Amino acid sequence: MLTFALTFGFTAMGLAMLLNIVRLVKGPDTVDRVTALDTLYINTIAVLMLVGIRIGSDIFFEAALLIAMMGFVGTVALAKHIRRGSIIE
Amino acid sequence: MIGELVVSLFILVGATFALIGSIGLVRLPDFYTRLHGPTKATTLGVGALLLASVIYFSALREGLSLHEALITLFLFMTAPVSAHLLVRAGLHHRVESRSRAPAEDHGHPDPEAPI
Amino acid sequence: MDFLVMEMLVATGVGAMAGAGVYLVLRARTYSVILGLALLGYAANTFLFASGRLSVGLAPVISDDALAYPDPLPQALVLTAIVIGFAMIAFAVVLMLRAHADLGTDHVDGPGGAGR
Amino acid sequence: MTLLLIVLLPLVGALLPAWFIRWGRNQSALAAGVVTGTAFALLLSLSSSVFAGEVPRADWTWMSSIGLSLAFMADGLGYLFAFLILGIGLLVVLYARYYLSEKDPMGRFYAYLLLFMGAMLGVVLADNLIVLLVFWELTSLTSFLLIGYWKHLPEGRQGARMALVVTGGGGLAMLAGFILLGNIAGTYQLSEILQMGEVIQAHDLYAPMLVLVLIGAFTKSAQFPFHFWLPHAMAAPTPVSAYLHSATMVKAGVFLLARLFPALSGTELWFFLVTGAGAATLLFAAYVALTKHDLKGLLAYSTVSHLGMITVLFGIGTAAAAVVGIFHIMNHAAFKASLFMNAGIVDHETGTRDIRRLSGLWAAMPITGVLAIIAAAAMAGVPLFNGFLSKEMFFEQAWALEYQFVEGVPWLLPAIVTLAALFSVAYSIRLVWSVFFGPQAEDLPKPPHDPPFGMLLPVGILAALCIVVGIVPVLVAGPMLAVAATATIGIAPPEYSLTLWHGFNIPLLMTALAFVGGIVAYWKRWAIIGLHEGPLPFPEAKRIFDGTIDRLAAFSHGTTAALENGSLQRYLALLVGAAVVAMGWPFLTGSWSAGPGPGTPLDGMSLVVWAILVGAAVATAALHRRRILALVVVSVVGLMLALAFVHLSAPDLALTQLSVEVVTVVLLLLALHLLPKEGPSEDSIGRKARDVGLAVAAGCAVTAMAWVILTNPVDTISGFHLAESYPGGGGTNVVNVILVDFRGFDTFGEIIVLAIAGLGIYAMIDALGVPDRWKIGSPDDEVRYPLLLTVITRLLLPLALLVSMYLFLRGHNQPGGGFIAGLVTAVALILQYVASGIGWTTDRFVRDYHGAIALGVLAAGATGLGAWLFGYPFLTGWFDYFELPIIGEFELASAVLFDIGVYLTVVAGVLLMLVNMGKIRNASAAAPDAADGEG
Amino acid sequence: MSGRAEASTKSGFKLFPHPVLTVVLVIVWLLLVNSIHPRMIVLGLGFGIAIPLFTRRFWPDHPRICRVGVLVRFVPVFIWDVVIANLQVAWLIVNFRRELRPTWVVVPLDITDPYAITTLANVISLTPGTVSSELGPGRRTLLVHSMDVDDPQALVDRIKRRYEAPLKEIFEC
Repeated sequence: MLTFALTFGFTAMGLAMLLNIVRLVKGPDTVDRVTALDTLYINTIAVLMLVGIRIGSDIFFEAALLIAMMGFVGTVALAKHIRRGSIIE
Repeated sequence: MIGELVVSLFILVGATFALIGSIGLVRLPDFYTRLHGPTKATTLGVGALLLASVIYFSALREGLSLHEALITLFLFMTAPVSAHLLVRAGLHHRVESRSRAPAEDHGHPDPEAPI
Repeated sequence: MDFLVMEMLVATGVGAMAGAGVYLVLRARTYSVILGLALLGYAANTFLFASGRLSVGLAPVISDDALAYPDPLPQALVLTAIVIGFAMIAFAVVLMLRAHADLGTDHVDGPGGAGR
Repeated sequence: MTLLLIVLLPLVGALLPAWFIRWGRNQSALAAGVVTGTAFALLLSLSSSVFAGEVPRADWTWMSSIGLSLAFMADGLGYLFAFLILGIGLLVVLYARYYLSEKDPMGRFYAYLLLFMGAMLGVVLADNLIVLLVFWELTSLTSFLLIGYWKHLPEGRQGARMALVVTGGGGLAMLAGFILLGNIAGTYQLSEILQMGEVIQAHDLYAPMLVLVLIGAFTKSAQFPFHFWLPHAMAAPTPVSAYLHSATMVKAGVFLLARLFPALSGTELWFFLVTGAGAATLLFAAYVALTKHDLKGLLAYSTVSHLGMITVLFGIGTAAAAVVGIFHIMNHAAFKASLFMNAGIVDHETGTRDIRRLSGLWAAMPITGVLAIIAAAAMAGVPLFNGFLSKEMFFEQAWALEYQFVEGVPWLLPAIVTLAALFSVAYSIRLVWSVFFGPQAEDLPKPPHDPPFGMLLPVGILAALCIVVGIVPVLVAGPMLAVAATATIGIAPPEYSLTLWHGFNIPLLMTALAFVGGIVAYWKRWAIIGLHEGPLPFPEAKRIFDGTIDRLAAFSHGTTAALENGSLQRYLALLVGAAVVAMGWPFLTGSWSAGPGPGTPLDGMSLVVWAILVGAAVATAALHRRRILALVVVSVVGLMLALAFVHLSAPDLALTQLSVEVVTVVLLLLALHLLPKEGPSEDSIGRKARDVGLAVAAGCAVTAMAWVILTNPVDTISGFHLAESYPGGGGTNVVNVILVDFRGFDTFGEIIVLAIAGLGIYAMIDALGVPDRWKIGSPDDEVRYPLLLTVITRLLLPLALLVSMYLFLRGHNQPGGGFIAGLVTAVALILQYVASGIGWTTDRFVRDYHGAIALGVLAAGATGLGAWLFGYPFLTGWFDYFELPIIGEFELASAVLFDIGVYLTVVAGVLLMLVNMGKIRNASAAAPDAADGEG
Repeated sequence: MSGRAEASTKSGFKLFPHPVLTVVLVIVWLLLVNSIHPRMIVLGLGFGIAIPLFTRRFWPDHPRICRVGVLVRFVPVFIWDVVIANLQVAWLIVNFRRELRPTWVVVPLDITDPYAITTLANVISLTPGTVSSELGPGRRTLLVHSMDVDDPQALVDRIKRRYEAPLKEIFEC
């Protein structure tokens, strides 16, 4: 059961990440791409969780937490740059 | 056994939602609607997966393990803000929108930002 | 020998990053060069990391129930390398800005560099 | 020890005359004399042992790995040469005191002279090929200084240049030869090499080695075709000519022939090369000498010719011939040096050296005349003078020849020799007769008269030697010749008789012919001279030389210009190309190949990640001109890399990679704001194709390399770290323990690098003119500081700090640590700057990042020093466990303190970089929102 | 927001600059270390006190939560809405035939407290097909983009009734 769920999860997440990349490549606007990147970050967290469950260790927790933080910061910085040019003002 | 079932269930749900969110990101017509994908489906999707992890480690492994909840909290705090900023950027960039304009104008969408 | 293994992915991945890095480093504009530096840095780090060989699903953390450990030494080296690489890139970025401000162009060969 | 002193004394003592000159010329000369004299005395102190057949040695092993040792030995040959160098050196010092005029900087002259002396001594006393070579080149350099001593004379400078180029170039060839020789013999120690003559001559590389070494010797000894530099070196002050170009330096070449005689001589090749060159030089130079009108020019060519004679003797290769060679070296040194000084006197007193103007000086300067006649007679080989003896023996050897140049004409060499002797008689007569006899010259620049005694004394001594050796050779020259010859040929020399009268024999006949012909030649000289000044002139060596030099210079200019057009792009391309070739070669040659490999199995997720990573990397290259987009794609690469690290069980790396990734993105965004958002499309198709080619090649090479490494078995030293981490480092996260404990020193160095980078950036930006105080944007400026962002970031800050604390504290035992914690903190604070602006944040936060950096580095350093206090090496880790109420057992490790240092430095460094870059914009944007239109 | 929700229940002692924050931090810490060993509690308290002191100046006006009860009632409603919202959006995405009617609506704001506004904006973004897009001048209006609306006014009313009202009670008194 669990194994099946995991397989499904991995497939789905892999697909999701590829879709993000599609949007990231297609654009058409930079904001679209940034959105795609943001989503990619979030999906990565999901993947980490799945991996953690599969190998039965929560050693990836910090990584996931950091991805959440860093993804946010990155998105904020990019958005601010698009909106304002300078991000620290 | 029950635990495993629940975990699997959450995994399925979470993965599905995350996937749907990403599908939306690709499929939806314009930027502003696309934005809904990540901000919702993904957050819940990931939320469900995190919950799965919590249950897994708490039930099937030794001891209570809640710290994935932190990530959820984190996402719930940040995802809307990211979306917010992105929309602002989009508006500022005059990214074409298929959406109906607001009923009465309150200075939206943001004209040349008055600074 | 079987080529569909993790090793091949890592090798090709490093190769791809290195190749892209080289191409970018050879561009005429400082910004591209710095992107290239970043990619080359990734490639180098991964390469160095790979010198400890690959191991999946382990952690270099001593514990009683761990069966095996990955090679920690390359990891330590790469960790340092990443930070140093960042310092280097930061410096290069500021250098680029300074050059742009002083020379009025971001061409690697300075004013008139575009000619060559 | 004495040996080393002998060599070092002149080299070090060279300072004295240059220093003493402030008290006067005499003092300077005296200093030089004392130095030389002391060295001479030291040498003489060795003579008893040398004549007893011993070989004093001095040996300091220097780089035994390459067989390099500072070794000296004074065997007979070395002793003889050292004797000549110091003895004649002493005379030259005295002579030069009177020769040099008031205007000449005498201190410098003596300094150069002593330097040269030391170098020369090094050459003749060296017991190691390399040492010999070093001093050899040193003689070339010092002689350059001496020849160019009169800076105001252009020909002086040119002559010096020519001499340096020719002899120096020869020296290089010789270096190659010596290295070959060293490899053949398996040692650079001369005394050992001399023992293994047949081994060397049997070796395949004998021929090339011999040629190279001979080039060195011939250039130095001005043998044909390298003879041309010597006449041009005559622009030097006469003492120099007397010293370098008759007695010592030009003898270095023949010395080398003598030195390596046992090892190299005796083969047919040796005979043809050496004797051939010698014979050609001998005849040609003697002939030219006759046609020279310049006293010193004449002497120069005669020197060349006599060197040719010595070369011939060594070339013949028999022990007996070698003995004669040595003997003539001594004799030639004596009479040629005195002749040069003599010419110097004439020049000095009359103001000219042109034989056509000089005439009938006898009346004015009889003493000089007498000395000149003696020396010239010796040169011509008149009986009762030393020259006669060596020349007779020379004829003897030339007649009794084992090889022949042309089959069936055994008389060829004797003929050449006789002809050369004929001309040497002729120019000797011209040297004396045309100058001192005949009608009084009227139009001399100065009224001639005999020089001061100090100038005559050296000439006199040498002339006296000529006579004494000529009459009673056995008494005077016998012993020294014996030891020298023994040393040269390695065995006891064969029977030879230093007597005046050998009875009527072929050599005597040859001598007679030479004299008769010589007188005739002198009588008919104007016919010969006219021939060469008219219809067929001698090839002008200088013009050819200069032409060659110019063509060389032009060529090198051309190549440089072709390679270096000042484009960094091109240089980089060349570098990359070279690197690729270097990387690819081992694969092509097959010296690197893939191993069996553990073959870690694949899973779908890895494939996806890999695909995204590769795609993103390539996309970055493709999209680099759309800069923001490229940045987004790069961060995708970084993210995927972090995932890969996680999957490949390197959590710490993943954490670091993630944080650094974001910080880099912020950094580049800051920079991007000040740069064009789009790169111009300027690359030609060709350039693109070239770079794509390079990139692909590099990528493939790297891939192959990684594949080889990954599939070959590993031999790691990490077993130690894994085993020692907990018991030795008190931590279970081995990576962190390695960073802060085992390899703490590296980490210490690294945070210093980070700190320096931060400060460097600060300095560079500071010069861009950043106002230290900038306007505080109002908190409710919705456009700049969107409310949501501001509020959320304020909520996040404490949480982020808490997380970083968490990562920091557990770092020692779980993934985390000072670096990562520092980066997280830095990011959290940067977020404040982004959300609320520099002004607002700086008002609420430490401003002094420099201080923080310093504090961090100090903390880390202090940990290390702490280890010192307890008597451990720098940065030795310490830890222990404590028991506290409630809290229970907890650990205290010095590593934690160290980590705090790392933490502080990272935080402050990153902030320093980013915040200051943020300031640029505020400084540069005069209009508050130049940015608003773009973006 | 859930963190602050739990926090508010224990808001007591006033000797800390931000007692709520302190509690939140202790809880978060315990979550992080994933244990309730006394050592960790002590450590967490240490940080809970130290960090607010350090970040004190970043909080010019700290949020005041007066009506805890309302908050307690609000949270489940919110979570329920999130789930519903996700289902709806998911359906909208996967249902290819349906034609979307994306709309911009302007929500006039009665609340002024920045924390309240922020919370509202976040809540809106996390719930049915809406993303809070832009604060109007003077923070009197909030521009919201909705994925699929037939009656904009109804949406506005729903937002004001269902979210703004309780938040006003919670934050402003």
